[in-house]
Amino acid sequence: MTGGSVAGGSVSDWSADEMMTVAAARALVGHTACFVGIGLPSTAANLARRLHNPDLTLIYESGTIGAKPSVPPLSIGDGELAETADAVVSVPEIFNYWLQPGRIDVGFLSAAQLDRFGNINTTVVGPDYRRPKVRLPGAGGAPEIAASCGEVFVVVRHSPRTFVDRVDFVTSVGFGDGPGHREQLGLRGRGPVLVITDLGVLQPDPDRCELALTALHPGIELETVRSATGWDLAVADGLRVSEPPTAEELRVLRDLTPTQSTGDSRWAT
Amino acid sequence: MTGGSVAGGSVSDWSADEMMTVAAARALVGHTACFVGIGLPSTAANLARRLHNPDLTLIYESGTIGAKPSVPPLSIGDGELAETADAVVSVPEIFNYWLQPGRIDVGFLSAAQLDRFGNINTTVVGPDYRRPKVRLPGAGGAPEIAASCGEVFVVVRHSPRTFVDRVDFVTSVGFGDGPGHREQLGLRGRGPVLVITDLGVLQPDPDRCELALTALHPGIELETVRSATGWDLAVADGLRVSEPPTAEELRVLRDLTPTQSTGDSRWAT
Amino acid sequence: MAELTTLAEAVAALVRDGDMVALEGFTHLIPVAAGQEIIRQGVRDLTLVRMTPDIVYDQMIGAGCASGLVFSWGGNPGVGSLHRLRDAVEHEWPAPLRLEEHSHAGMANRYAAGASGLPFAVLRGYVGTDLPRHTANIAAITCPFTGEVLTAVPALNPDVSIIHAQRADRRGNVQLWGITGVQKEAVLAARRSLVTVEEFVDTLEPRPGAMVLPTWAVTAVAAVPRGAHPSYAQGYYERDNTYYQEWDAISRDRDTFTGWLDRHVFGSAVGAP
Amino acid sequence: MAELTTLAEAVAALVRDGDMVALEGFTHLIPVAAGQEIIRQGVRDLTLVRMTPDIVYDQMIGAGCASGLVFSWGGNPGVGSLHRLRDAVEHEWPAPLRLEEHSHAGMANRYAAGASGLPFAVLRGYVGTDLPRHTANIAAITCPFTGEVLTAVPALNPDVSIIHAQRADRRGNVQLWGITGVQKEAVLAARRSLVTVEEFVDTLEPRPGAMVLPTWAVTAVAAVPRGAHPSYAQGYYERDNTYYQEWDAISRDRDTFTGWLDRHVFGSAVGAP
Repeated sequence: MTGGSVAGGSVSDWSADEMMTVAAARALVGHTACFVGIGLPSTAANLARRLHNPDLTLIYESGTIGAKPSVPPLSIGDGELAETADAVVSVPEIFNYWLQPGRIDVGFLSAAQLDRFGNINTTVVGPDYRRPKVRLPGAGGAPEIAASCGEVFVVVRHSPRTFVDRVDFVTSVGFGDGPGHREQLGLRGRGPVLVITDLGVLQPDPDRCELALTALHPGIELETVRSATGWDLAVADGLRVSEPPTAEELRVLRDLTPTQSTGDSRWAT
Repeated sequence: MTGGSVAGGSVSDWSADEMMTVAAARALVGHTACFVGIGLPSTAANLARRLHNPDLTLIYESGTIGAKPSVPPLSIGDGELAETADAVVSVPEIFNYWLQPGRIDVGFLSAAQLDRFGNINTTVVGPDYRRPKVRLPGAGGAPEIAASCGEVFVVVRHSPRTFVDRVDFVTSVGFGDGPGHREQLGLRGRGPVLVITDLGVLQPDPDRCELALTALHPGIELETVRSATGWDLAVADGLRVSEPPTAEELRVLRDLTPTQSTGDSRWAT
Repeated sequence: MAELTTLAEAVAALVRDGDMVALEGFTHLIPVAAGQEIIRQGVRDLTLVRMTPDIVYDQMIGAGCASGLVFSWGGNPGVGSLHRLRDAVEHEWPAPLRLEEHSHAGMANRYAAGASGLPFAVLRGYVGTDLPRHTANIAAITCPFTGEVLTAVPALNPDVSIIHAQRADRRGNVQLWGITGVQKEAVLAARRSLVTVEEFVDTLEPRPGAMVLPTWAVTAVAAVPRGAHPSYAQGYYERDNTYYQEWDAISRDRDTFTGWLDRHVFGSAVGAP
Repeated sequence: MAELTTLAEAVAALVRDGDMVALEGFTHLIPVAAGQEIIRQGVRDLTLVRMTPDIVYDQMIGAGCASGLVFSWGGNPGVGSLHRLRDAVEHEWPAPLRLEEHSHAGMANRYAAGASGLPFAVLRGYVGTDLPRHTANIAAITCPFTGEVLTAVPALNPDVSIIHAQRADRRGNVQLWGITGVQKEAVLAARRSLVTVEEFVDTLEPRPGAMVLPTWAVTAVAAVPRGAHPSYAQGYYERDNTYYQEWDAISRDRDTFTGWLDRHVFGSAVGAP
């Protein structure tokens, strides 16, 4: 999977990736502090800070709190994150004092696999952990981000290889096996309440905890989303069509990522 | 009890307190890092750093590592400690990362009561904790200093009220009930290997773990020490007489404490 | 985002009868003015928490604000006793005072557990001492990997933590430097927090040894110049050692203390002897 | 007191076949030159530990130094896979590699426990994930006060930890600033430690955000200018993003990698593509 216009992508003068990033940035309206994974989430969070939420505190697992990078960082430990941060703390501190107690309202993640209950896999592809078909980079900070943030947004490109019925490995738990599972596990956060892709938006059905399509991006056919989803995708009542990116949104996004690939940094498959 | 010349004190042009402080400073020859309690220990440790051990690292529980105060601090959190330190860390860090793993070779404490097994009381005088005869300030950092430093030196003025058969409250454990007790408790450090007073020096008998007199300060009679000790004090073979303070030791000590009382900061009794 | 307010308004809004309240500061940056404002507002039945209760806690206890004290070392540093604290413990004046007594290592870890959202902390502590016989909140815990037995203490999560810092910017980001003790942990462990500062500035210039508490992690910030007096604020003023010495005589006698309280706390908005 | 020495002498003295070795650095200040010196000296059977194994671990694994890896995220940041690591995991080339896999929070707490002299750490972690099914070193632990069940992980105490820092003074006190990750914990948790530095200076001027590791807490310090390349050293040089991108092609093929190793590691004392 590479960046740029993909399946059902550009319908106008903006790409599917741009629509995805803009939609993800819009989701951060009204939020205070966001624990940001690298790649797509970082681009979206930085876009939000520029567009409509200048006070949004970006927190990276490298220990930078309130980073204000001029371009989205290539890694979660770029020097500019430290130089522009309100505070730089140690890695044990960022997890123990800042993430773990639930004081961060949004965790922003990507995924190599995502299943109908919003569980995330970034560990291995294939049924045998010891002999994986593909060895992915692993957990990083995601398991505790998924558990401890007030809510979790996932931004990920849509494909049947990614949107699977059941992840091969639960790296970061969403709704687990379904209703009541998070509560049973004693998790404090609400879990993955929003999944933004290059095709549309998915949200968990309040009763069944299963991800259902709640919005299509402009120009995307429902059938395209269904065929890019590895389970029988439910469609929510009142399916919306996303507002297309505004000229202002596109201008700021393109200023932000003049040279950057929007590829996420997981091991290539 | 006040500073200055006390029971059996000055025999020459120096006071018993000065002899005590000089003897305590000499004990720090060859040591690397010293966790310093306030009052008498702090004066002695600062004297050692000036006299013969310029590389001695002074560590205060306020979080200052490698403090180089120009005068002994009045409190363990004086500004000069932070300004002259190699590093200032948080209070949780000083206890968890620096004291607890046993990386400090000497802990330097004082006491309101000290018993034959080197146990220290700074909590309450009297048999009833809830209705104390005297309420002392409490534990501070001492329990873990006594447990975790490679060895413990105690510097304290000699009196029958202080040197008791059994402390009313074990604030900081020495050899507990006697031989084998520290091992049974799983303590790593060697415990109180040296007690320096204004009358002489006590060290634990290797077999019985009971403090015995190993040196008298110049001009002090054995009987004076015995009558200032609340148990039947044993005298080690080869009882020494301390070298009197040299002119250089006295000069540096007096430079160091021009205006300061050498009183320890426990609640007055 | 922290609310920028006044000391009186912040105390009125944040500190309630019966609360567990921590005013932290390790010799440096002690929030004395905030403690005296709590006295002025007549708050009662507080469980006071602090590693090193000193003069301001002596004042609060003597003024009748407290019914309990959780601590690890209580004294007038470099001087001697806290007479009001001793009077409360030894003679229940002006009221009985429940003591819950720990070591510094235990208290520091209790705050750290509170800041970390954990119910307890593990340490090598209290071993061989008489503290566990008198303090209920100390337990044994076994390492699930080695079988070694260690000590557990429960998290501290004060209803309100109050600290003093050198500066805040106009968004309420707080900067402090020098000996910063356990203040970060105290604020992050608390349900509500108040920071009094020497001054508001436009920009928090980075400084060696400085820590920043982001505005969204603090409830309220109030400017209180000299708010740490008689303790010190590095870069602003020195420790007033004379006050500490004079406090010994003022506090030794109930009437002298009450007179001082009337004149210097109830009679004014700043407390100095 | 730390010994001031050379990289080659320090690695020869401190790193032994079969050791558990941590080269830490969170994107910033990665001790790449030290890792390549370990390759040059032909050390074998290492259990490598790192939160974020990246290019230098790819090189060490491909060169056959390692038999195990304890980690939480392994990748070429911003680029993709570590092909040598994948080849070892997927095809056991050049040798099988035992993986012990954690989350960042777990690894950070394991180092912190190691630095604290505790056998284990407690966190809210791994809950609901498949990690505990495949990693033995994750256990449940019950709070003795609340009965709540949390997660315990054992301390990490590497035989050797190696970090890179900006500066040391001539007594061996080490100063680093910027993103300092888990480096203090890694050094304090280890039995032996090596710090490579950009330069020795007469005096460590205090700097905002800087941390100092005192000389007596470090085993050896060696000057290795550009010793973190292709990662960066804040205040000295930028991240060499091209190297990270080029590594993808170099590492993808065994022969290309071996040729690179011969030329750039065995053929020289500095490793650059």
